[in-house]
Amino acid sequence: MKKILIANRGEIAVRVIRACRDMGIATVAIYSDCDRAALHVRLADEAWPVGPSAPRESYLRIDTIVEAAKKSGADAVHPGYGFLAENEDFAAACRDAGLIFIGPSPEAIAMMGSKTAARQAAIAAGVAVVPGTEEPIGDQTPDAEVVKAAARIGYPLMLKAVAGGGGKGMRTVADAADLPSALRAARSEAQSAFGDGAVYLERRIMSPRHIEVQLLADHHGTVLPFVERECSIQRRHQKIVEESPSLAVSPDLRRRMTSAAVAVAKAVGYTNAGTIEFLLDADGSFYFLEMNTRLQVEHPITEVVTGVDLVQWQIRIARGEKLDLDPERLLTPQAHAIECRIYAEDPDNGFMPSPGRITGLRVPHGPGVRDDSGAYEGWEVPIFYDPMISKLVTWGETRDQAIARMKRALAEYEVRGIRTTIPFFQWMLSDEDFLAARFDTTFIDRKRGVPGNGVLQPIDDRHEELAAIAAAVFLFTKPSAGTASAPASRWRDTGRSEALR
Amino acid sequence: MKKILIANRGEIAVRVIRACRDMGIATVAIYSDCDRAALHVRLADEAWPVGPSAPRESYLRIDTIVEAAKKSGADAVHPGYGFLAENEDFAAACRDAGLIFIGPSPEAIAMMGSKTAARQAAIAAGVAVVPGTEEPIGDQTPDAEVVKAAARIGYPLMLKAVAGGGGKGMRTVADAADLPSALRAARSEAQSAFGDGAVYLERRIMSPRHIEVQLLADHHGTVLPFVERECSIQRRHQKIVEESPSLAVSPDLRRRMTSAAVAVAKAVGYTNAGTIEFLLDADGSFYFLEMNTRLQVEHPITEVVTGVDLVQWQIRIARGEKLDLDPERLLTPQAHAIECRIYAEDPDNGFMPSPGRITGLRVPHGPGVRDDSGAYEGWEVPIFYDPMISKLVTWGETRDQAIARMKRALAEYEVRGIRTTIPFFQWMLSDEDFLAARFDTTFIDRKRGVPGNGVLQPIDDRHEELAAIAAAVFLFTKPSAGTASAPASRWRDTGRSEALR
Amino acid sequence: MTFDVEVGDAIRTVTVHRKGLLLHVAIGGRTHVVDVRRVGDATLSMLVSNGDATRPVTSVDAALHPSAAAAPGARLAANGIPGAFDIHLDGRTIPVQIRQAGAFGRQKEKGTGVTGTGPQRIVSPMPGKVVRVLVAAGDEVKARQGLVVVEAMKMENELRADRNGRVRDVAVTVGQSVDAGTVLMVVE
Amino acid sequence: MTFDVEVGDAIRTVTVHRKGLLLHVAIGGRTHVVDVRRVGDATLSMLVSNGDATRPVTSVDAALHPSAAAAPGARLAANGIPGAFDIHLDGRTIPVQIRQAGAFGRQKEKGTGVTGTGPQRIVSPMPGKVVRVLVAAGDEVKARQGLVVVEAMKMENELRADRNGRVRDVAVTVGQSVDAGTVLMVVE
Repeated sequence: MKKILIANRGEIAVRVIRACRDMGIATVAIYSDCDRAALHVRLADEAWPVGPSAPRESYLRIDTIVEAAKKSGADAVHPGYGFLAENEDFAAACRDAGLIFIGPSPEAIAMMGSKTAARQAAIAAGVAVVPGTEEPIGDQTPDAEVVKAAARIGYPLMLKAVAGGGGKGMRTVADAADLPSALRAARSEAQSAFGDGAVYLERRIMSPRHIEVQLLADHHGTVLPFVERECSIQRRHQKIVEESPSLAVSPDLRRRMTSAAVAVAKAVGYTNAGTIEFLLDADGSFYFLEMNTRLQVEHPITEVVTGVDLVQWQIRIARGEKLDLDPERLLTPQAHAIECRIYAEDPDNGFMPSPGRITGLRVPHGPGVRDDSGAYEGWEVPIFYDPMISKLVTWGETRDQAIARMKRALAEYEVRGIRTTIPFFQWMLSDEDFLAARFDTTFIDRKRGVPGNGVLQPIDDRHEELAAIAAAVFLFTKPSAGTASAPASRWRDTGRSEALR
Repeated sequence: MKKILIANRGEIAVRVIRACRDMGIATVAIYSDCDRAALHVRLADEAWPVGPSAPRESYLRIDTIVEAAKKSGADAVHPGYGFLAENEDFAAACRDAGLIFIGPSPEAIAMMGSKTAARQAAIAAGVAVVPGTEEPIGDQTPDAEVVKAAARIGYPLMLKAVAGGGGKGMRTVADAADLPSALRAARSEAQSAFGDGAVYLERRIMSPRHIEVQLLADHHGTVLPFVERECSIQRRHQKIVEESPSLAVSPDLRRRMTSAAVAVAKAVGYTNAGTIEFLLDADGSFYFLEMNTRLQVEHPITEVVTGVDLVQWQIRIARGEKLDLDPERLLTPQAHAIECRIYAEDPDNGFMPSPGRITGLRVPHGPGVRDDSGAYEGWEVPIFYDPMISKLVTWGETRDQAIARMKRALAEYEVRGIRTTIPFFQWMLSDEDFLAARFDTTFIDRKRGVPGNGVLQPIDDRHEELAAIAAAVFLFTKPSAGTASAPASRWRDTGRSEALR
Repeated sequence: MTFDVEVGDAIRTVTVHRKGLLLHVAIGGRTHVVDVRRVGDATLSMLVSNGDATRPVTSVDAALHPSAAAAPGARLAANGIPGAFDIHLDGRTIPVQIRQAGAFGRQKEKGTGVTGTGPQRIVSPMPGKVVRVLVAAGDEVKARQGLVVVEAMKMENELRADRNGRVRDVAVTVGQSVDAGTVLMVVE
Repeated sequence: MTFDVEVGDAIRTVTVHRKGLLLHVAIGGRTHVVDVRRVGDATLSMLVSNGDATRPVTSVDAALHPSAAAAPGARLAANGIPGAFDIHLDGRTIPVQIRQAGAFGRQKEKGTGVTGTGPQRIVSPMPGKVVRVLVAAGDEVKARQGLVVVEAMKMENELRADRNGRVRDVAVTVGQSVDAGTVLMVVE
C-alpha cells in the first residue's frame, strides 16, 4: 500500500493524512468547490476535485471518487466517517475497481447499516436489543400504520432512520399526537442525509447512558475489544462530549459488554475497526443499539487511554496484517480521557450553526492535550457540511485531572469570527452533576430546560467590566487611519507586537 | 497553596502556569522589559515587572523577585530551570521570606550545585565518577597550575564550570596548547552565566552516551526513580534531542542506574524533582556526571512515557503530600518518546542564534504530538536569553513510530521570520546511524564534520523548482498597490483566504 | 475619550485617558491603571490594576472580532470599525457594543435590558435554505412556538417565538435561500 | 511575466501567465499548470501539475517571508516587496532571491555559485556584543580560524574565516554592540 485516497474532508481527512504520513504512505485528498483551500487539501500530497459544494454532487459521488482514486494511482481508499463511510455500494465499487477499501466488507456494512437487520443480528448473537419494530417503515407507509405500530411499543418512543448515524433522522416522540410531524421531519432528514427515508421505532429507555465498545478485527479471525467509551452527553441525539473509561462501568460489566460486542462482530464476520453502541439502563441492564461500521468521531479518547493508533491499525488490517496487540492492555486504561467536540454552533442560541470566516484562532497546547482539527486562521467554515471544526481531547491520571486540563485547554482555545460550543463546555465542566458523573443521555435537555433559552454561562460583573475596558482601550489605541502603513509594508507588519504610546 | 509566583520566563513559565491551572492554583508571572508581551505574561493571572532585559538586572534579581512574590500575595515560588533554579541563596531567601520554594532545600542545592562537592557526594554513596580534579579551580589560579593538574588527568579532557549547567562554561581541550584559551573562555562564560568563574577538570570519556535518571523525592523519605532518558544528541555540550527509554539500557542496567541515582539522592537528603546524569561508556560502565536539582528541560518525555505530571508532583511534594505512585509503573515505559528542542538558531550557520520577529507560526497537532512553547505569531524572540523557543515531543508504541511522528510533526511546523533548528532535525531523523540508535555525545560533531559547514539537508532539484515557482507565483498574484484595502477594512481582512483571479 | 459600552444587560460608561506610558480607565466609579500592548491585529495584552491600586498586575488577554451574531450592517463605532464585538477574555466570549459617549441615545441605561418589548424580528442566524414555514401572517403564536425551519449544515434548525404575539410579516417562502441576518418574519 | 529566481546555487528563469482561473508556469523547459489560493498574508496553497499533465494535483503549501539571514537593506523585488525570501515548503526551508527578469545582471547563471571568491565579509548573524577580537588588520588567517567573538543569547559565538586570506578592515572593537548584518571585518 503506497498511496491512499481519503474519501472525506475536514478534521477526519486530516487525521487520516497524519496516520499515512506516520506510515510513509502517500495521500490523495478530494475536495468540493468550497473546500479547495481546506486544511486536508493543504496537507495532502495530492488533491483531486470531485464536484460542487453540495455533498450529493461531490463527497457522495461514488463514481467520481473511484475515478479520482484510479487516476491518481492510489491503491486504497479510506472513507473516514460520514459521507460514504457506511455505504456498501461504495465499498463494493472500490473492490470492483481493484482498490482496497479500508473498512469492513460491503456485506458487513449492508448488514449493520440496516438498523433493523443489525437488531436481528444482535438478537441472533444472544445480545439484548431495545424493544421496537423489527422491519423498516418505508417512505410510503401510511401514518395510520405507523401509529398502530407505535401503540404496540408504547410511548415515549424513538423514531430512527434505518440508514441512520450521527443523530440525523432521529426524533423522540412523547405521544401519538406528535408522531405525524416527527415522522415527516425524520424521514425528510433521513432522505437528505442518507438518500433513504426509511425509519423504524424503538422504545425509549428513559434515562439511559450511552456506552460503546471499540473493536478491531483482522482477516485472520481475531476480534479485539477496547475499554469502553461513554457518550451520554448529547444534544439533538448527537454526541458532543465523550470519555473513557466510563464511571458507570465496573470491571465485571466491562467484561460482559465487551464480550457481547465481540459476539455481535463475530456473528457478522466483521473486519477492520467498528463500534458496538449500547444503551445502559439505570438498573444495569444493557441493550445493543447499533453498530457503526467505521472509525468513530470519538476514536482519539480510546487512542490516548490505550496508546494504540486506531487509524494505523485500520490500514494495517486492510493490508492483511495480523492483530498482535495484547488484549489485556486494550482493556486496561492507562489514563482517563475526555473529548469535547468543537462545533461552529451558537450554544446561546439553541446550538444554531454559525458558519463563517475564522478571523483568529488560538489552539491550546501543553501536557495531556490533543486537538484534532480541520480549521486554520483565515479559513471559512462552509455552510454545506457538518459544523464540527475540531475535537479537543485531554487526559490525565484521573478523571478529575482530565477535566481540569479540559477546562484549562478550553480557556486557552480562542476561535474568533464565529460562535462555537466552547462556552457550553465551560459551563458543563463546572456542573456538579457532570463532575460527579451523574448523567445520562437526557443531561443537556434537563440542564438547559427548553433548548434555546438564555446563556449557559452568565458572565459575572467583573468580566463584563473587563470586556468594557478592553473594547474602550481597543478603540482608544487603534492605529489611526492617517498613520496606516503603506500596502508594501503592511505585509511585513503581520502580527506585530508593539508598544502603544 | 493558593498562588504561585513563577520565577522564570518562556516555555517553562508557560508549562508551570498550565500545571497550576490544572490544579486550580493562581499564577504570578514576572517579566523583564523586553518580555512585557511574552506568552507567559499573557497566560498568567498576574504579571509583575522585575527590571531591565539583561538577566542580571531582572530574572537573576533575588531581592526584586522575592519582593514581587510577597507583594502579590503568592505563598510559593516555582523557579523553572536556569536563572535562579539552582541558586541556593534564592531558595534560602524564599524560605526566609515565608515562601515555599518548589524545589529541594538550599543545602541540597548548594551541595549538588558545586560540581566538585557533588562528585564527592556520589563517591561517598558508592557511585563511580569520571576521574578529575576534586577541588574547584578559582578565577585567580595561575594557568601553570591548571596545566599541571591537566597533565595528571591526561588529554583530551573537559573544562567545566563548578556552578555549571546547560553546557555553559564548558570546553573540550585536546592538548595542553589549547588549555589557556579554553580556560579563559570557560571562565568568562561561567562568570557571565552563573556569576562564578570557578572551573574544574575531568577526563574526557571518548564516546560516551549521556543517560539520566529522573527522580521524585518527598518529605516523608520516599525517593522514586523513573525510566531513563537518553540525551546523547548534543551540540556545544547542550542537549538538543532526548528520548526515553534508551536503546542502550537493558532492564538490568536500568535497575543498576536507577538504584545508583536513588543512592546519591538519599545521601544528600534530596527532596522534590531532580535528575542524576550519568555518562555511559561503550563498555557498559557508567559514571556519575552531575545532579540537576530542578526540573529538566526534557521532563516531558518522561511524562508521556509514564503518564505522570512531574510539575504537578513538584507542587504536591512542596506542599507536603506523600508520593503514592506505583514504583513499578514509573520504571515501565508505556510508550517511546522523543523530544526535539526548537531553537532560534541557524543550523546552516554553525547554530548561530537567530533572534527576531516570528512573522508566521504553524504548530503541529494530531496523535502523539505535544508542543511546549513560549512563542506565538507576532512575538519577537529577544536577544537576551537562551534561544530555545519550544520543545516538540512525539511518542508512539515503538521508537520507529515516535520518530515517524516527529518527522511528520516537523514537516507541519513552520516558524517564519527567523531561522530554527527544524531543518537540522529533519536531516538527523533520516540519518541511518540515528535511526539505528548508534550514537553518542560526539554524534553531531562527527556527522557535521567541522561545525559551520554547509547545509545539512541539501534541497533537491524538485523542491528548488517548487520554491522558484512559489516565489514567482507569489509576486505575480500579490494584491497590487492600487487595490490595497483601506485601513478600516484591513482589520477585517486578516488572514482571509481568497481565490486569486 | 468617553465611550458607552453595552455589555450584558447594561450600558457602562468608560473614560480613557493617557498618562505617560499607561492608560487611566474610569468605569463604575473607579479608575484602573492599564498597561496595554497590541499583540496582534485584534488582540490586546492588558495589565490592569485592581481598583485603586496604582500598579497594573492583573493580566488579561482580550481578543476582539466583529460580532458573529450581529446582523450585517450593524452600526459602526467610528472610522468604519465595527461597534459590535465578541470579546474573548479569560476563556469567555463576551458580546459587547461600543459607541462614542451619547451615541446610544438616552433610551437605555445600566439595568435596562437590551431586548425590549417591541416587535420581535426572527432572523436567520446562518446562511441556509427555508424548508418549512409553520405560521402565516396574522397567526397568534405562543412563546417557544416553532415559526420557521431553516436547513443549514445538514441540520434542520427550527426558529421559535421568544414570547406570545401575532405574526405580522412573513418575508420568506419555502425553498428560498437566506443569508445570516436575513429577517424571516416579524412577531408583534 | 518573467522572473529570475536564485535558489540553491543556480538562477532559474520562471515565466508566469494567467489562463482562465489557472496559471501556466514555465520553468526548466516545462510548463506546469498551477491552481493557486492565497490562504494568509504570505501563504499560498498551490496545486501543481506534474510536467506536461494538464491537471494540477500535487498539493504544495508555500509560506514566504523576508529572509531571516539577508542583511538589512537587501534589494527589493518590486513595489517595495522584499526579493529575498525564506520559503517554507513541504517541511523544508528554502532561501530564494527573486527579481524581475534581467535584474540580476549577467554575472550569474545556472551552475555558478552565489558565494564568489572575492573579499569575504564577516557579518554578525544576530544582534549582540563583541566580546573578543582575535585578529588585527593585516593578519594572515587560515580557513576556519576564529576572527571575532560575538556574545548573544547567553552564548559566545565565534565567527571564523571561510578560507585562507588576510584581514583587511576590522570595523568593530571589544564591547561594541552590533546589529544583525553588521560587517565586523573583511578578509581578502
